[in-house]
Amino acid sequence: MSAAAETALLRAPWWLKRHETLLAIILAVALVGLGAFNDRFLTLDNLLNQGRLMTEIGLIALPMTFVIITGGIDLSVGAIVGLSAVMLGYAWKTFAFPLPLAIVFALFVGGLAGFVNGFVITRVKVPPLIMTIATLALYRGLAEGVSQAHSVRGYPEAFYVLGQGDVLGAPTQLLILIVLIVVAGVALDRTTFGRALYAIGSNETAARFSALAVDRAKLVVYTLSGLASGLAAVVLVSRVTTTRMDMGMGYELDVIAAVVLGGTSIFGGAGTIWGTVIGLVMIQLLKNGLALTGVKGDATIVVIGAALIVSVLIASSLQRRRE
Amino acid sequence: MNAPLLDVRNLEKTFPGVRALTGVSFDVRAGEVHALLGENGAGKSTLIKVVSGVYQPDGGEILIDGRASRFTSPEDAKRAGVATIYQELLLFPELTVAENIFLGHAPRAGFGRIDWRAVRTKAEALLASLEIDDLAAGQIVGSLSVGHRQRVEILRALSHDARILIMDEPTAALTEADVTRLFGIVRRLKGRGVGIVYISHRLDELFEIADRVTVLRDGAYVGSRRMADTNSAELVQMMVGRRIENLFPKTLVPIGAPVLEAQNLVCHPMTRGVSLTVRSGEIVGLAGLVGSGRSELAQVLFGITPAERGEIRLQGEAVRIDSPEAARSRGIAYVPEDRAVQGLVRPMSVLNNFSLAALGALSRFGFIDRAAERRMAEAGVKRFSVKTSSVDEAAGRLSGGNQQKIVLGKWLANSPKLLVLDEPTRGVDVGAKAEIHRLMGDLAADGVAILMISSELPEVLGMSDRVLVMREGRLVAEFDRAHATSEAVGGAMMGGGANRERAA
Amino acid sequence: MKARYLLTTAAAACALTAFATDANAAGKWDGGDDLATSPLECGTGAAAPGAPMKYDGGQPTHAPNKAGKAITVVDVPKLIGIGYFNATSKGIQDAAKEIGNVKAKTDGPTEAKIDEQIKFIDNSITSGVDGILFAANDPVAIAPVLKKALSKGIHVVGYDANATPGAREWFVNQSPFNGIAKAMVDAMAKETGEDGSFAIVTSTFTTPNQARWIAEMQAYAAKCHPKLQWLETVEAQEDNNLSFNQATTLINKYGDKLKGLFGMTSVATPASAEAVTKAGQCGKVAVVGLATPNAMKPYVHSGCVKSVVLWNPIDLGYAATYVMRAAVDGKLEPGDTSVEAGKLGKLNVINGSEILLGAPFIYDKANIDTFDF
Amino acid sequence: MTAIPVTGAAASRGFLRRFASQEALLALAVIGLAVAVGFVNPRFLAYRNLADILLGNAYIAIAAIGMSMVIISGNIDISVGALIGVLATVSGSLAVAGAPTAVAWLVPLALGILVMAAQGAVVAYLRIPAIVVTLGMLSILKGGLISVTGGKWITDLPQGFHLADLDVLGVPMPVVIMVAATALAAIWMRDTASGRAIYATGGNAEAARLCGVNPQRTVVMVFALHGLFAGLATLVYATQLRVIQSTTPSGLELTIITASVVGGVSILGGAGTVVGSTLAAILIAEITSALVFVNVSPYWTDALRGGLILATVIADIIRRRRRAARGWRT
Repeated sequence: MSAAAETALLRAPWWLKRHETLLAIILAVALVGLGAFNDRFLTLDNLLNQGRLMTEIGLIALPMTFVIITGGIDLSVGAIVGLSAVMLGYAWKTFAFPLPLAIVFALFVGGLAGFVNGFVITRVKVPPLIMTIATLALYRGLAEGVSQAHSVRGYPEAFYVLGQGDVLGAPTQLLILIVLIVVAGVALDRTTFGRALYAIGSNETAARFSALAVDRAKLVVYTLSGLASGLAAVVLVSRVTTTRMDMGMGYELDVIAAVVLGGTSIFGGAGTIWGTVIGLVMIQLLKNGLALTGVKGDATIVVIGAALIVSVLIASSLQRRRE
Repeated sequence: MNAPLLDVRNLEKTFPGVRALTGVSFDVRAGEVHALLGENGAGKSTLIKVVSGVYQPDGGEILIDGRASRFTSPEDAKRAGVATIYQELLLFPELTVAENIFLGHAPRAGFGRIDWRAVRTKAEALLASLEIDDLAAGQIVGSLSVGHRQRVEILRALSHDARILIMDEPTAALTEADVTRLFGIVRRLKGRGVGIVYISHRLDELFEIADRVTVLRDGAYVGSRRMADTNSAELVQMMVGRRIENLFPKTLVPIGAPVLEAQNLVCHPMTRGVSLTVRSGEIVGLAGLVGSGRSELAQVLFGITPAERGEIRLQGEAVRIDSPEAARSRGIAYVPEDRAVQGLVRPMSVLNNFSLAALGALSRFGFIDRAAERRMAEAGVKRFSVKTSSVDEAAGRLSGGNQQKIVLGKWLANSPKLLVLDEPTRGVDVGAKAEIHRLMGDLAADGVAILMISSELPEVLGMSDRVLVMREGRLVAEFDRAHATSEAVGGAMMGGGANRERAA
Repeated sequence: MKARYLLTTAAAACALTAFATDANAAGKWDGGDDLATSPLECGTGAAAPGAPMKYDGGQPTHAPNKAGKAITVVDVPKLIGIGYFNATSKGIQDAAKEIGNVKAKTDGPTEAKIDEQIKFIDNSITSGVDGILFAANDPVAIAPVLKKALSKGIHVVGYDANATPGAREWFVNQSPFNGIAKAMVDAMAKETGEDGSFAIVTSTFTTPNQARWIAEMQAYAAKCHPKLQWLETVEAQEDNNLSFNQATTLINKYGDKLKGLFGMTSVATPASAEAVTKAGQCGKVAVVGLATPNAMKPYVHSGCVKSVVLWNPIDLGYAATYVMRAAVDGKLEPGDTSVEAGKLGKLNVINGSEILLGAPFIYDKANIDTFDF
Repeated sequence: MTAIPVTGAAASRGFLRRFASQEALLALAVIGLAVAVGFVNPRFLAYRNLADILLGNAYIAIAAIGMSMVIISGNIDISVGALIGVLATVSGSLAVAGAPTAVAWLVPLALGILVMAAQGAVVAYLRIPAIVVTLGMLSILKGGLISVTGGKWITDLPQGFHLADLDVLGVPMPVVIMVAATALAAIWMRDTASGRAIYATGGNAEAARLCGVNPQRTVVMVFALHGLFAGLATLVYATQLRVIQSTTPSGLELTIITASVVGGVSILGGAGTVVGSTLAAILIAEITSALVFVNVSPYWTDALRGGLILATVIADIIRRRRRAARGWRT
């Protein structure tokens, strides 16, 4: 285990809370500031709409938090989104599956892709970064091969409820995300599974010697990562009404940015779902708020990049001052 | 008379909230081994870190050859001839022996290039000078045993022409044989006029190798003695401030039915057909050299490397132990050898470490009952008298002995039937050691079957009802308590005797 | 251990052979979409006007009446930071300045990603613009957000890359797909001879415009130049060096058999020309493609490239802005057959709700220096 | 003595041989693949094609040298693709603006060193994980480049600017730079104290510190060198074609990292060589080209390339694991 993870966790009770509080304060200040510039920013409509737009990244960020807490990483999530989306269209159109079955099939493919990652990582002991960098290329390639670069369109209207409709006045997928946030948060904080993830990320050998099912937990985590990517694919297809093999390209970096900004240690052993959610919301609303204030897209990217570095810098320097 | 090589006077060191050292003085002369003794947390580590330039002292002075010196970094100290060999050996596993020795000051050829031929020749010369013949300059360090790695560290210190060598618990991880070889090296260094600061918990060792001893307690200087003028009882009293009557409080308890019966266990490459029985209430000592397959056997029993062949019966029932989870559910507990790596999740709190192996019992439908978890940890802290400010403290911040109590404690929460202890008191101070031994006795009295691996022969002999000796992956000898003498057991470990001898 | 590597290599070879198909089959293009093709007549005959269609665009609901008033328009191209869309953006600004009461801004994703583009459009809707100009990364995926814009009373006009008609009011069509295809294939046949063989370097198989063009090219070639041999099509993203490498690979693979290369993007075409130049194949391998003039000047001047097909993207952006203004002012309504577009004069409505910019333009040695974009 | 551990036999080999074997296997794969593809399509083995594969991908191999150093030191960099885009733009803009060719070539090198050294300093002294710093920098460079240039292509580059068109004794410059950079870096990393410090820092930073190696300074140095190699890669990348795109080549960082890890650089730090990463870059380029030559359906090329990379990585890991000592301690 790395020394950095150790220091990170030695401070855990203090700095975890602190990082999130700090982030939440930065977020609140930014919101109020941007809101003052533009009266269309802090409206329920806009906020709910932003919730709709960030759902896919959010869905993947939840298990990515798990993965990173175990000290791993999954770079193949974007490619799994593409593969699952293609499989959804393929099953529906070519296999003529009924749509619900096609959705289940897409989720299954996503889960399977994640399972393959986890299986090779735990059995062959390929480092996660290497494994998922390789499957990033492989899964995207499979998506292209299976789809033959064809888009699938013309899904039944009812399907669009998921990606474009509202339930109880809020975007359908946002409600799904909120439910899953709560589930993931409770699972990480309150269950033996969550505890095992922290133990694995802090000291995998000790976790194994404490009779924790280390390999099984890792397998589950990567499978969940694939499954969530599959779900994100279904939501995305429903939102944009079409299937393309290049869907989800580059998602991995957006997801990791949200998780890391939320205070999860890239070395493993520390992090929370709540932090990830704040990180996610922060990036999304920063982008949106800046856009509404008239900042152009390229400049917004610069701001996001700087915000990522600066906020992690502030959090860790505060942490160091405590020492 | 010459000034001492190293003279430490009235050293003071304060960390925020803690006075780590107060008024500590000692000196080391050329060709002398000066021991530092004290319980964990007594300030030995801080002291050597100050002397070796890792920390700067807040008061007092350090004299090298009678001249006051200030080290602002370990390099400074090294330049002044002070080298330190830490407990956790600081080597580069991917690199060769020769390269590890000369890393940072390798001989150069033209254009700043490293002269690999010279590196190798000089490393071989160093090896030869200490008559180390079982180590080659080209070996990859990652593949070496602990004893060998330590020799590499010593060679590295010598390559700097160190005149003062600080050794922090050099024998903690060594087998008897390696200890003997280490002492040979230490005597050779003495002969060359090197001054050695030697830290160890093993009193018998100090009487063998040290010339003088300085005892610390709670960061303060207690006193110095010539080894020839003192005895263990006095030193222990100086260390703990009270008398400890018996280091091995072995109580005889009735021995019951077999708990573990293993038949012909095989796990390539280090477990080659082992059969053994451990009964309820019995403490079985497992002796052997490092590399004899003791820890590997323990890991087979605990399912980390499941047996490829053979049979395990627990309380008469044939079971398959193919994972640690299976072992735990069958009532087997394993306190591993390497506390920092295998035993403890150091950044996690005491609370979470205590519950780690018992999460299943503490949870319902996968949800942890936090109140019960806290109750359990607090009860554990009390029962094992773990010294910690709160159960929320990170376990890694506790002293070695307290860490070991947590590792032990987390397994006892499961009420195991078979307890496998691998070096249960390594790196643990005298007081905690006695507590752990007492605990073992209590557990045996409660009917737990205990298999104890130890490299410390007195511990094996003092605590065991029966002693098994392992060599090259097989059990080669068995002694009952009455016949287990250090000569007999030691001889069997080294391979002196015939095949499996039974002295009954 | 070495055996393992050999095994890997052997397995690789097996896999390669398993996936290998014969060259002609690999060359077959079955398109990135499933739309029907409509190849034009062979020869030099002008494009036959399609049968008049009923207006099939969408209309904004409760759009505030801003006729003659100042409006703000946002332009969301496929991506920003490439020469082509810099040119359309310039055209938009030119027109806005000329018209006077239009304030236009270009903002879009840095990579041609549909979900990023949707977010930009969504933000524009929220910030309350009067009109949205777009060039779609995906005609279907972009439709929901455009429909949302229409439903908020925002005028929506597309250019360069269309959306499903119901999701926008008008689309400014630089040139019909089949027109471009005809120009490209005719140019190729002229340079390589009727029995030449060619390969294609494109961005990705899923890029809608490129996929349509290739499909139309295939149909037109089959109809009018049946002896032209279609070797294969490779992907090269929008990446200069990758395009160069892919073109080089094709040249090396086919040797003398390769008579021509099509570049389907403004990146692929100059890179293919560079590959041909570097390989010393100028005059032996023809390069025909879509490109912007500045990048092609060296190759056109050196004679390595005879003809570059393109419309004027500045005019395209310019026309789109005029169409937007006309739509807001009520001067262009469903059923109209033409629209005034400043210096471009009167542009015709085709296919129900598309405004035709004109025929594709062929740059050559004589005129390329008159353009700077 | 009997106490010598079981792995003695395997471990007694020197590190030179050990590393050499890793590289030999990659070389074997490069040759084996060429021969296998040559059977299917002999044109693949034409000198011209093999040379073009090297020429067209030399910049990836050059950048992978620096990336390997960064990974060996226990870090990672995902901003390098964006940096190369920025440096290419700077270099091209200078050339077009009439700066002397030497300036147009040297400024990107200096700027590369500067940007990377700054990132290295943040990683080393402020102790922010490299993946966070470089992820942020990726955004900054990417967005910043478009903000400043608007993505306007740089054309009309002066003829003298095209470094990649030069040759040394008939060997094209990109190959010269690739080979020279690899050889120099390999010798430096193997045979100098500062080079060995990279392995020490990545292998065990704490131990390195106590050996008189300054791990922080080493990390900054490694990043600075990585910047230098990124600059060199830029020179090849930017001067090969007549046009500079002024955008950040998307996904280039992943290609470079892939070359490094396929080359046997341990992602956990402390092991690997740059000869391996250069061979791996060549192998990957060769696979890409081979897939076209054997008429793989273009839809399936990416999947196959991914599969082959995965197979290589898994085979290498299994091979290493067999070699490594058994047991829990390493």
